Amino acid sequence: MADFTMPALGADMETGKVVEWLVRPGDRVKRGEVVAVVETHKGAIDVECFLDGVIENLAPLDVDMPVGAVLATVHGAGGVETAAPAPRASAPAAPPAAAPAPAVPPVPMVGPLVATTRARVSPAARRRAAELKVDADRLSGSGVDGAVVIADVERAMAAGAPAPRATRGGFDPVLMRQAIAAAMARSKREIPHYHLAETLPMRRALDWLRDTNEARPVTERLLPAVLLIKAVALALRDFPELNGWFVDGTYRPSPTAHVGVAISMRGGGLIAPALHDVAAKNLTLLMRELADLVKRSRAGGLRSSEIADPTVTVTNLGDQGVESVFGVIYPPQVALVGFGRIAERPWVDDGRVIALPVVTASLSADHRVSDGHRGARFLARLNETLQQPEAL
Amino acid sequence: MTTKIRLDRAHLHHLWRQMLRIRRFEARCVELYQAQKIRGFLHLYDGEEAVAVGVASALDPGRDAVVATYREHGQALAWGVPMTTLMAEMLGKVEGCCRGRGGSMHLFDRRRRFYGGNAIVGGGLPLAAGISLADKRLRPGAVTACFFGEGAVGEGVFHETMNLAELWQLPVLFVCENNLYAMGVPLADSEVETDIRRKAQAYRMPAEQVDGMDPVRVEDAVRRAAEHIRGGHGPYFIEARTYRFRAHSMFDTQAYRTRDEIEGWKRLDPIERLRAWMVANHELSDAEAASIEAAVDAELDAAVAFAEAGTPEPVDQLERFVTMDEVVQETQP
Amino acid sequence: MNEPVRMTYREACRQAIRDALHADPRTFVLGEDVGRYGGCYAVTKGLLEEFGPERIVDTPLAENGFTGLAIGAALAGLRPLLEVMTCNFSLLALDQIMNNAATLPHMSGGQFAVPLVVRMATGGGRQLAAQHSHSLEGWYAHIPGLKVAVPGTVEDARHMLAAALADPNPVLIFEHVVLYNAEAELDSGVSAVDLQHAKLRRAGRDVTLVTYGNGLPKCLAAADVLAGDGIEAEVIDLRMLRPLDMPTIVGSVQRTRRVVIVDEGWKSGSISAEIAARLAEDALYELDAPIRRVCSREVPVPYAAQLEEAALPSIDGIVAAVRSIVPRRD
Amino acid sequence: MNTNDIRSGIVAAIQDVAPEVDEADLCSDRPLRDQVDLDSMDWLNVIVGFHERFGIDIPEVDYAKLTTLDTIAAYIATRLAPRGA
Repeated sequence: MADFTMPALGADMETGKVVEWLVRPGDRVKRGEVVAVVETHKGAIDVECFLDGVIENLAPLDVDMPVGAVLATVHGAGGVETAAPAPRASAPAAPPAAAPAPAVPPVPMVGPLVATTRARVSPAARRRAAELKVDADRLSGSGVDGAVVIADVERAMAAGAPAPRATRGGFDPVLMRQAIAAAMARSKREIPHYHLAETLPMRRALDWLRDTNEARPVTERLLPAVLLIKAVALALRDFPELNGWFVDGTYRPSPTAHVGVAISMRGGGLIAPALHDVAAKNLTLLMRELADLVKRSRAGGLRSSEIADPTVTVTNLGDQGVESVFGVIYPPQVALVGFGRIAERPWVDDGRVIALPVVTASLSADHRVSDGHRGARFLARLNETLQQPEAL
Repeated sequence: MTTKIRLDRAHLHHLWRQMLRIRRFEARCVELYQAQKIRGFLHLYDGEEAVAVGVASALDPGRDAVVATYREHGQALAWGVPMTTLMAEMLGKVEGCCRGRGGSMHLFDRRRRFYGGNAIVGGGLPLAAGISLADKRLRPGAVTACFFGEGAVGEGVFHETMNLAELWQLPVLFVCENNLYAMGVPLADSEVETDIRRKAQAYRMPAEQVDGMDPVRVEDAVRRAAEHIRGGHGPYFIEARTYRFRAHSMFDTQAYRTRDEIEGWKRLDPIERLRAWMVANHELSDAEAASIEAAVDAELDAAVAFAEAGTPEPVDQLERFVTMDEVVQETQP
Repeated sequence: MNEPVRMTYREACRQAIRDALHADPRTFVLGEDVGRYGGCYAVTKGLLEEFGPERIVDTPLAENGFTGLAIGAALAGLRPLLEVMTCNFSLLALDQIMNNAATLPHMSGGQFAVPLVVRMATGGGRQLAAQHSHSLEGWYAHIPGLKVAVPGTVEDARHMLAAALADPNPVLIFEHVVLYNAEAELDSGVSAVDLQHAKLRRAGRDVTLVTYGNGLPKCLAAADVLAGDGIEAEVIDLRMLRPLDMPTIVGSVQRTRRVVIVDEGWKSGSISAEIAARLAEDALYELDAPIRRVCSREVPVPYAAQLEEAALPSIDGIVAAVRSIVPRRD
Repeated sequence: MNTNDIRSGIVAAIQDVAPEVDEADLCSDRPLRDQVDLDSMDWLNVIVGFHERFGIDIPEVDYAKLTTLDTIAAYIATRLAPRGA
């Protein structure tokens, strides 16, 4: 027994009604025989039935029915099983769904946002920042793609963010010293620091670095510092409580790690310009940005507008021969990672003592936001990250 | 029926089988359309089978080329495009002859030189002229058959192409399927000169009118045309007067013609007339007829099964072939 | 090859066609008055005598017809080089170009390529009035399946054709009427060019001028004027409107932070609108100023000289647009 | 490229990184890194400076040979010698 259903008579046909039956219940019908006349929005059309057999319970005349609705039954019949399951009379007037299209994966229509070379500040935010004399470049963005939006500027204005540095061009050492003094004093006053340290094996990292550098031209040669900075950024991804800003009693984690690199100026003084989106950049790009940043800052060529606000700082005093360093956090950040000198030390390796290059990594963190337990876990993650240098 | 010099039994069966394949293919399309498995527009060939079959029988598929229209199932089947890939194309499957991208109005088959349907009335005419220009230089003796309906003679491109073809003596056969209606407009309401053959004479192109309901007469006319063309005497024009039994397309109430007119023409059904003639002249036994019909139905069921088992082309292939990396018809003939 | 090193844009086009005809017997030129008359802009002068009527074919005035015919010939093994006298007449052939040439490869499921090249003159500036002064290359750049080349230099006019004929896809080459008389030295070291990348024609740090075709000489002139004010303008020659080389444009904007797009089409729905939209989508944070566009005024190009000049993009217009987004150097 | 040219090239590369250095103050036989504040990044930038000025790539393993101005100059001279400077 098979159903004779309302046929789809045109691309845009949704409903139809039988205005005339050309057969009577009990008649024998043959494939392709015209059995009814159906009225559609384009007019009356003869409708064939593709079933052989005896036709019964004919649908009433002049009743609007959706495509696929049962119009009659033909028993003793074969024929093409229709796509629309019967009965459909109750189907809502909405157009019957054709065979469900395969789940269409969202094809990203928009190209990826171009990797920008500077802070992302929306045009509107930039104009508002100019009005309020707020340095938009130094703000951390809450907008899409981490962009600084008007709300960020206005919140920073409310929070009394520091006005942009007075001097254009290079740095005035005296002013510089005062700024550092103020920041360090404020940090000690407000931030309950806790300090942790861990010694990290560097054999794998240094071997990988040596082999990598051999295959590269000198202009693309990597330094251990860039491995350490990238490792910090990657490790921080799972420790949002160490990467962000603490302002007016509330802490806002940053979606990405802008790592401030502490650089001592040749004329004395210290600045910590940020490398942006460190986790997203490869070592070659990071090395080039770091080399450029260090060269220009130590030679005094860095402009104040370039010091975007880092969300965490790394200080690397290895060069100066110090074994470990417990730094002071730069407000409003909540953590500082320090690295001492990479040097060979005795190391017990399954019962035997061997010489192994190691580095002492330290974490100074703000106890209002994180606890030692989490700090220790971070250092452990930092260690794991450094053991797979090829993944950096 | 003309008294052909010698109509051998096998050839008559061939003509009849081909027309039957087309008729039943179209009927199954209606069924699948009403079951919403075929969508979009669907233009069926019922009644005009003699034209496509007559032309194909007189030409050499694979060597010669065809450019068809959007009412092209009959032309494709007669030219040898497999029923499987055609049905799969109608169901929008990647196994279709165009990977499901063309549908009923845009069927292509490179290996058989079936240069597609075309949904723009007259859109295929200049293509056919161009193909024949290339053949004149690269494949001497090849003929390009260009199908179009009488509606196309209203298009400027028809006149431009007819002139170019005769001007440059191109080896193209123009086959006008004059089924008396361009969609809903009868010929007399759209053309001053309704004797379409006379339009060719305006371009000094040899032309003839033939009974488009009789495959033997069509084949006979096309043989003469092919001889003319292959002999290097330029294009040839055939107006086949025929009639479509079904609506223009799936959604046409046919208000423009009467049932009686349709029934009148149905008495000239090329399939029934050829069957009756063969039976009367002992060229077709009931058993042979039954076996041919069974074979056609089997081929059709297999084609539908093939199509229904087909798969949709993955969406990540969407942009493939927008531009081509090579002239594929030459690098992979 | 003792080819003259200095030549006009027109001669470069002719030499390119001559090379093409020698290189491939399947190539033939067809179009209105390309034979006896020598081409409406004299690009094909002398080629009928050199190659004969089989390969330099004068056509009747039937753009849709002979364009469709050229497509068919390309489908079946020839390499037609079609000249549609000017883009104004190509409107009659738009059906064949869009519905057949651009569509068949994809619609046939990849069974056919359409190795066709169509050359058209384009643009205004010769007082030919509205029906002969359109600049429609931007429209064609809207159509997937086509490639659109807009040679703005003699070098590109000389070498783009060979690349187009080698390309399996339909390539439309738009030659601006004003450029035909431009003259330049050819670098003998350059024997081929690509159909993909834009090119930096002038380096600068303060603003990026993005243009093509007859916009190029105007932008270079504008850059010279601006240099007098201490404003260094960078000039990017698109060379291709499809595919559009956005990475080169964005790379420049990332340095200059400011961009002016110069396009002889009308602003609404033009190629300059497309470039501006893509910059806003992909490089918003690189911009320090709004995107500016210098296009033809939205009028049918008038005949009278002063009106036509007012309608088309001008050097002063470009300079003014730059000044509106680059702070004065005091 | 005689020794004077090499010497001035070396000093120029160093001044690039440490502008405050004056050639007169440098004595050529004392370790350079005792006389000039060069951290590992500065030193890499100096090496890149040698690369740009002398067109030579100095592998990390040779760093140990580059202690004083004299040893650096000698090292660079040998690296340039095969080119018949």
